[in-house]
Amino acid sequence: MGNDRSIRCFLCRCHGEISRVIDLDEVARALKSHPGVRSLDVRNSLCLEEDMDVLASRVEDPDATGLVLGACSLYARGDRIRTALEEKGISPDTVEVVDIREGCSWIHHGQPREATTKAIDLLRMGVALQRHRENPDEVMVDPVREVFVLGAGPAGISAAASLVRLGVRVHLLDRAKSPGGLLNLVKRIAPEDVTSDEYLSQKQQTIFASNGGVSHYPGAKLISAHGSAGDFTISFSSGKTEHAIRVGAVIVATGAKILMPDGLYRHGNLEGVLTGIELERRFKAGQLEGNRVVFIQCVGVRDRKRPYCSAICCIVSLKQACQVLDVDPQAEVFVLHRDIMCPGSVLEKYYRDAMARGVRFLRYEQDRPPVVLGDENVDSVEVYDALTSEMRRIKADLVVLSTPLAPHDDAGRIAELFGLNRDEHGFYEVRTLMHPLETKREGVFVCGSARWPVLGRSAVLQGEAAAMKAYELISRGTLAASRLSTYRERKFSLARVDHEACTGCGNCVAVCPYDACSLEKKEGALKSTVNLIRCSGCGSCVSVCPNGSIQLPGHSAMAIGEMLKAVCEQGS
Amino acid sequence: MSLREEVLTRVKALLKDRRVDGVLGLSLFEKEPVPCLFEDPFDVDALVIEPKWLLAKLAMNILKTAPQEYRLGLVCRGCDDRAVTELAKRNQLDRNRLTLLGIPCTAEQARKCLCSTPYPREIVAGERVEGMYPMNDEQAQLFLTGSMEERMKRWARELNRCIKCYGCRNVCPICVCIPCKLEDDLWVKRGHIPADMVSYHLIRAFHLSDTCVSCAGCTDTCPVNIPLMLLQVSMRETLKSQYAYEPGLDPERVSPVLTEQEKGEGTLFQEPAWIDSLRGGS
Amino acid sequence: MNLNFIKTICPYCGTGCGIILQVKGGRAVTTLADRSHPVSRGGLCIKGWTAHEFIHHPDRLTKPLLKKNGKFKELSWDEAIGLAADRLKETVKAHGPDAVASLSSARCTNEENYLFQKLIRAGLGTNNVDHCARLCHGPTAAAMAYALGSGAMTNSIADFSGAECILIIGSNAAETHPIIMGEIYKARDNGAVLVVVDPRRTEVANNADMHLQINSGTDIPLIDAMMKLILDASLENREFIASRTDGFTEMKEYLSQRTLEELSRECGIPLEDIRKVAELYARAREASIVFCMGITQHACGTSNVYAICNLALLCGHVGKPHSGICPLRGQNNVQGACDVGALPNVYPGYQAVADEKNHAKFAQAWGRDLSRKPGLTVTEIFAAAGTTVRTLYTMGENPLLSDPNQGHLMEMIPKLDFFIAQDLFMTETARYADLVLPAACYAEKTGTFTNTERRIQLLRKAVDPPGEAKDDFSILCLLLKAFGLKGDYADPSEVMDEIAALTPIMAGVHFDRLGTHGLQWPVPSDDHPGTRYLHKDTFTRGKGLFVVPKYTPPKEMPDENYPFVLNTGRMFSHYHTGTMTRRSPFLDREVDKPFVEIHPADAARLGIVEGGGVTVTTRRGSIETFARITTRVMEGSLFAPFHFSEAPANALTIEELDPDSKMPELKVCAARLEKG
Amino acid sequence: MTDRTEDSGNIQVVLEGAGRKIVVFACTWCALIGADGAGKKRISLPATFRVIPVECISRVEADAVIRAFTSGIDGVAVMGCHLGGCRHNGANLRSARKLELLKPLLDTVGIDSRRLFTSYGTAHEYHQFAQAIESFCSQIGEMPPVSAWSRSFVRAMSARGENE
Repeated sequence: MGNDRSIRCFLCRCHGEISRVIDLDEVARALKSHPGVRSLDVRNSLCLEEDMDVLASRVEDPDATGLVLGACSLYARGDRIRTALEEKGISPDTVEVVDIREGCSWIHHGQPREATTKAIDLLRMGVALQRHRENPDEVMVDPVREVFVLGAGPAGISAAASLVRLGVRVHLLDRAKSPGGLLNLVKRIAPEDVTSDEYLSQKQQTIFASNGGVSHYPGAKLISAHGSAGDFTISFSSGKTEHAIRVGAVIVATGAKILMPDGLYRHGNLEGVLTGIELERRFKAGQLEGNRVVFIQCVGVRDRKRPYCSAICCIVSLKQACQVLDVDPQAEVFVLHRDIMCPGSVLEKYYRDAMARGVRFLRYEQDRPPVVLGDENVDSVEVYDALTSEMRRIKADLVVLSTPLAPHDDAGRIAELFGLNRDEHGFYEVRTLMHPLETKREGVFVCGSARWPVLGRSAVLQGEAAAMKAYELISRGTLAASRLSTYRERKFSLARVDHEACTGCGNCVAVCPYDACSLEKKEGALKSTVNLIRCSGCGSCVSVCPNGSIQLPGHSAMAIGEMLKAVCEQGS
Repeated sequence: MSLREEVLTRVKALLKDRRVDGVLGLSLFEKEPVPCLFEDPFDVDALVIEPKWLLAKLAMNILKTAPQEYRLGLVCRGCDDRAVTELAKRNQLDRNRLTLLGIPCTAEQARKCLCSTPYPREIVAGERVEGMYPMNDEQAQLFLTGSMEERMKRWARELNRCIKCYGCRNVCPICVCIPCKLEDDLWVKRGHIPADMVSYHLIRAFHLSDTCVSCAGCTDTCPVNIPLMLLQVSMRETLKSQYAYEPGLDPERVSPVLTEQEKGEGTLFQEPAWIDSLRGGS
Repeated sequence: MNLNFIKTICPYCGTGCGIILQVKGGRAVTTLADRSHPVSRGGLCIKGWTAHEFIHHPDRLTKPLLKKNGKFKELSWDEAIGLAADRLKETVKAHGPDAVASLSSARCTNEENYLFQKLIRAGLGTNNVDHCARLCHGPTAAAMAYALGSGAMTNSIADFSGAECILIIGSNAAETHPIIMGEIYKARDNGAVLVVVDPRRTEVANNADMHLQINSGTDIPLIDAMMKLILDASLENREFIASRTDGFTEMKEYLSQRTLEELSRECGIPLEDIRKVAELYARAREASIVFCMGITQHACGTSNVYAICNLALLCGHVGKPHSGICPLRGQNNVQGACDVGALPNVYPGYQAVADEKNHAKFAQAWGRDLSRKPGLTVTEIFAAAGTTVRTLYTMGENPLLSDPNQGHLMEMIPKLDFFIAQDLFMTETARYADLVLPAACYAEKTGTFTNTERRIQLLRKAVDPPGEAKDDFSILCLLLKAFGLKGDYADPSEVMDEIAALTPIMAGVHFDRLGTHGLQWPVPSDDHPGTRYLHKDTFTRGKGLFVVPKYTPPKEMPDENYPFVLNTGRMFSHYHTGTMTRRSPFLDREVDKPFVEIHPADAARLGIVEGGGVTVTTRRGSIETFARITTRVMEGSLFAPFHFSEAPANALTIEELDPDSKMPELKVCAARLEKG
Repeated sequence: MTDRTEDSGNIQVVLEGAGRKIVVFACTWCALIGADGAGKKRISLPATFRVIPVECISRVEADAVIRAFTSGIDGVAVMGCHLGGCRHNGANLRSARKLELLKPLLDTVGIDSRRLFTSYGTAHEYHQFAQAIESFCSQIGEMPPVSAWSRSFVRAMSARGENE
């Protein structure tokens, strides 16, 4: 593209919405003499069928290489015009919609002269962009209709169950011998108050009744992962055998580990100081001794080293406190906390019920933590009550330390295998706000406590959601890379490297938020190479490339330069 | 033993022991210094170490065109050392094939280059002298302070002289791109002097913002005496104060404008003060 | 690894910068700036930085070529030298020695130029040897030699930085002599006032403290006005005038004949501005005048230079450090080529051929009888080509692009009996030759160049010439032998010793003394350190002479049919006829097509857009080129660089000659401009 | 910030900065939506700015910003998502750092870094976009045109008084 006088322009009056402010005749005059503009028409409403047909028929002109439409914003009808034209066989790459309504006539309604000048500028910029748009690269992906689920905890099992119900073959891998994850360690699950067997049985039945729809590999170890969205190759060992499978999507549901207190509050050298999970073990074995129990919250968390709230510990402690009261209604149960975190109506009720049953809450301050006293056995806990501002000594038979969930020790290795980022606490990083299960690697989803500590209920929901995301990806049939990304509501321009000019400096590799750029040796020299499936067209690479050898063909430096020129030229 | 003799002994030993195939340094040719690739220990007697002559880029080019197994020694100063580090970070040379023979600059040389680190990380001989803080220099102050209008006038006077010789780019040890953006009509209008020199020098200066090793090569070579290295001073200060980063000092550290966000920054816990440049109250 | 760094001298302009060629495996791969060079001090211009690029260009000539039936055929060196000698001898025999004319080269070394003029003078017996100095500083050499006794730049480049006032007239040094411009800027940084006189708003003008945008070709009225104003304000240096000059009374008398108003109107500069400049120049303790083609390339070029000398003498700004009269020489060795006698009227060292003593000295030294008649100049040679001049021998010159009125030349050259061209490339001129001899470029030979400040510098061989090409020194030795002259010089240093023996100003110049920083002539003896500035206590001619200039307005002024004033010259990324720079990829990309500068008002009137095609026509020819719209030129003026063979500006220029120096008026002619 | 919609009858023509040229690089995920919203609400804004949509502000080359200034554009706004809220995995933070580094350079040579307006996360909503644009345009309006800067490059005194 970029031939002289090859752009056809159409201006939309929008039934006066545009032409009432902007003098379209003047705009037309100015544009007609603009280099690159082959013809210009003013229509009433480009978004209506009749005008659309005119547009489509005009473009059959073999010499016209692009269309520039002066109309409304992309978010109004601009995008729809493009889509409609695409249905008529006109590639969206050749259509530029310039917003002269929202971006001009409506916001400059009091300044018709200035608005007209601006409209001319904007259209000239559109012409410049269209003239310097090159055909973008494209690659097609045929997704493998199988999904890999890493981890058979509540999130992983739910994901697998949901997928298998949709007829997708699932590979479920877990390092433990039996499925269930952390739930296996717990007697009853809060706030639903069911056992773990009950909790997951239905889903497990779905999975194991699927006639091979799910391949379950217990006690397995991940070895490597290659490929990208739609086609990953993953190898792992299970028992003595090694497997290599191809899948279209990956769900990481590895959960989290329970932090051990590491000597805090004399855990380990004083009989009767337990962690929450050790208490669960006693519940399961039915060996609870003593009826004076003190829970200490926020152990090893919400401090400088782990500045986060693990989100589930309060509910767990409340559950356990009530369980103590179930065993011995006369028991004296204290919960020493810094704040009780029970958001939502269900959990709030849970908190109030515990209070109603006589669990006593006492707030301590972070810089004055409770002290556990005793010689061999726990004797009492000394604590500064932040509400009454006095020291209290509470007699205790058991002290339960409520420790948080923390990232698994091998989270780093898994992150590396799949190319995921981890947040500052070590959990897998997901995209923000609107895409909570997606990672920077297209086709890899994270759910459950692997992404952030959650209760079983949330883990299940997230697992199901992740399954839907994976299903959506692999069930779309053949996909264009430029439409693959989660974010690609519109078509994106994928980065392209001019290998002759590339110096191999690696700036693009360092900045690419998707790890789409990598350096490869070509004829003895390192050259940047773009993985088109990973690329999302953000352009980070373009702006750090020292000599412009990487470009977004649809939005090149040349195009931006010409747009700037178009702005400057007017009136001079 | 003088500094020169010590370097000479080292170079001879390196060549004799075949630890390197050649050493790049300066040699006297008809009483004047020129760069020289010493490959024979018997030639080394002609070696000199003055004046300061940037050799990192030459070394890079030698390694790029030499056979893969060729190992090179380089008599270098602080700026060359930093340039080698930056070039290695950007995959322009293989640090394993290069042996550095570092020598310190004199106090006077440091002053001339406004160099804050006038010595390489490792020196084979000689005494280090302390560097200087560029803003303490009178001329630098003249160019870097004052109202916007004064600065504009001062720099206009300087940059307007540019004769577009590309010398600053040619000597810069970090400028390695072929082709170079400065030759591209899109960025710097071709065929005019000094018409587009502002784009030329600002783009060039910014390209080096996180790589400039402050060798002063650009200022030295400029035939019309534009103090080009002063363009870098404020950016270098910013990098130093905001990210504690100085180009060329740490081979492991990636430039902060290329790296992932660091802990705490841009998150709930710490928000950079410059979220919104208007709100910043400037 | 076969890697060498060779110190040598830049082959382009007369500044004579130091470059270092990086040679790998017999090929020059990079140019580095020489940090220890006394002139350039580690700086170079865009051309210098790319001086290696054309050396190994595939267009280089590699074999002697003979034209038969309009086509070039290769032949051996023996055949080529034999043929050349035979044809030259035949012409002499048939038509007399003066039927042979020759152009030596400002691009070749001193030794080669010396041998060339020796071949012509002693071998053929004619003084018909000239070179393109005629087209740049012919008037300078003539006028300054007459008024001061020496035709060269009086001071050194390093002197500029100490001046208090620098007056630049008709020189765009920022583009043509960038490294010298750096020194001038240094002066400005040290507080000097920079005044530029130029009809164009050049690069230099943009950086000046004052720019006097005079009407083309009116330098004499301007300088006369300045002198009148200086006298009116009694700012002249009376002591200097009294003790060191002649002719002041006549000068005063001449000045009194014109009124200031008249002069001011003529040059187009308000009187107040002239007064300001005159006072700045006269009051300065040290002041330099820099000038170039804007002064010389006029039909009154010689008088223009006289005017400049008058101004300097009036204020006593000559014969001391940091001030002086500084013509900037255009080519790397144009100074040297003149110094060693590649001029029709003088032997090496400006020893006039008409002088009996000189004649006897050279006749004895060369062992031949020599012609007493001064030879033809470049312009005269072409005027006589095909008539009285029957055979032409050119070495490294491309007159077809560099000389005025190209159309005329193209008509005349085919009328020659035989034409020998010796060059690096098949230039526009060489295409017309019968015999083409492939020569070596600066990187392929040893010898000396003399820069504009008279500094004789050593050139060192870095690579071998391509194919069978030979350096001009070897070619000339072969020809000298063919004419029975001494041709067995061991190397160029032996030639320099011969020059030194015959040339008083270079008597102390020998290769072994040139190693580090060269030597600035006069070097009268072996232990003399060279001369930084001339005319220290006494002028070379004794006293400085005020010469009344003869002002003639430009010959061809705009009229109805040709409403524009066309000016020609150089631009920063190309050099002269472009044979080297346009074969350097980097330089050619910087500017790859010809252009003509047009004022925005003119462009608007004619509907011409930036970069659009235009046709420029004069009474002599027409070229198609591209528009550059800029206020660098005044309304009604055009400027075209002459580097482009596809749009040769010299197809347009006029061959109107300066009567004293035979310089054509390249700077002014009337032209018509059309779109498309 | 009051809504100056047509209905309110409180139309105010903003003349500040008239004649200046301002380019806004707007991220399609934030600022462009804000711009669209401002349009939908028909907020009256100064007509000096021209929007160039970009996928992410990390696409904005500092070179392009420099080019804009040197070719006579008076102000450049780079408006992207909240730092930490980038659609492209934090790409805008790196970009922000880069542009932040450009400011000292602009100050050094006297272009004035206030001509480069960087905004991260304020423009997602229409009134924020409008406010940012309005205050930036008025700030630029108070500054001399950038062409004064390039014009100062032609300092020679011409006897004929012509200026580029």
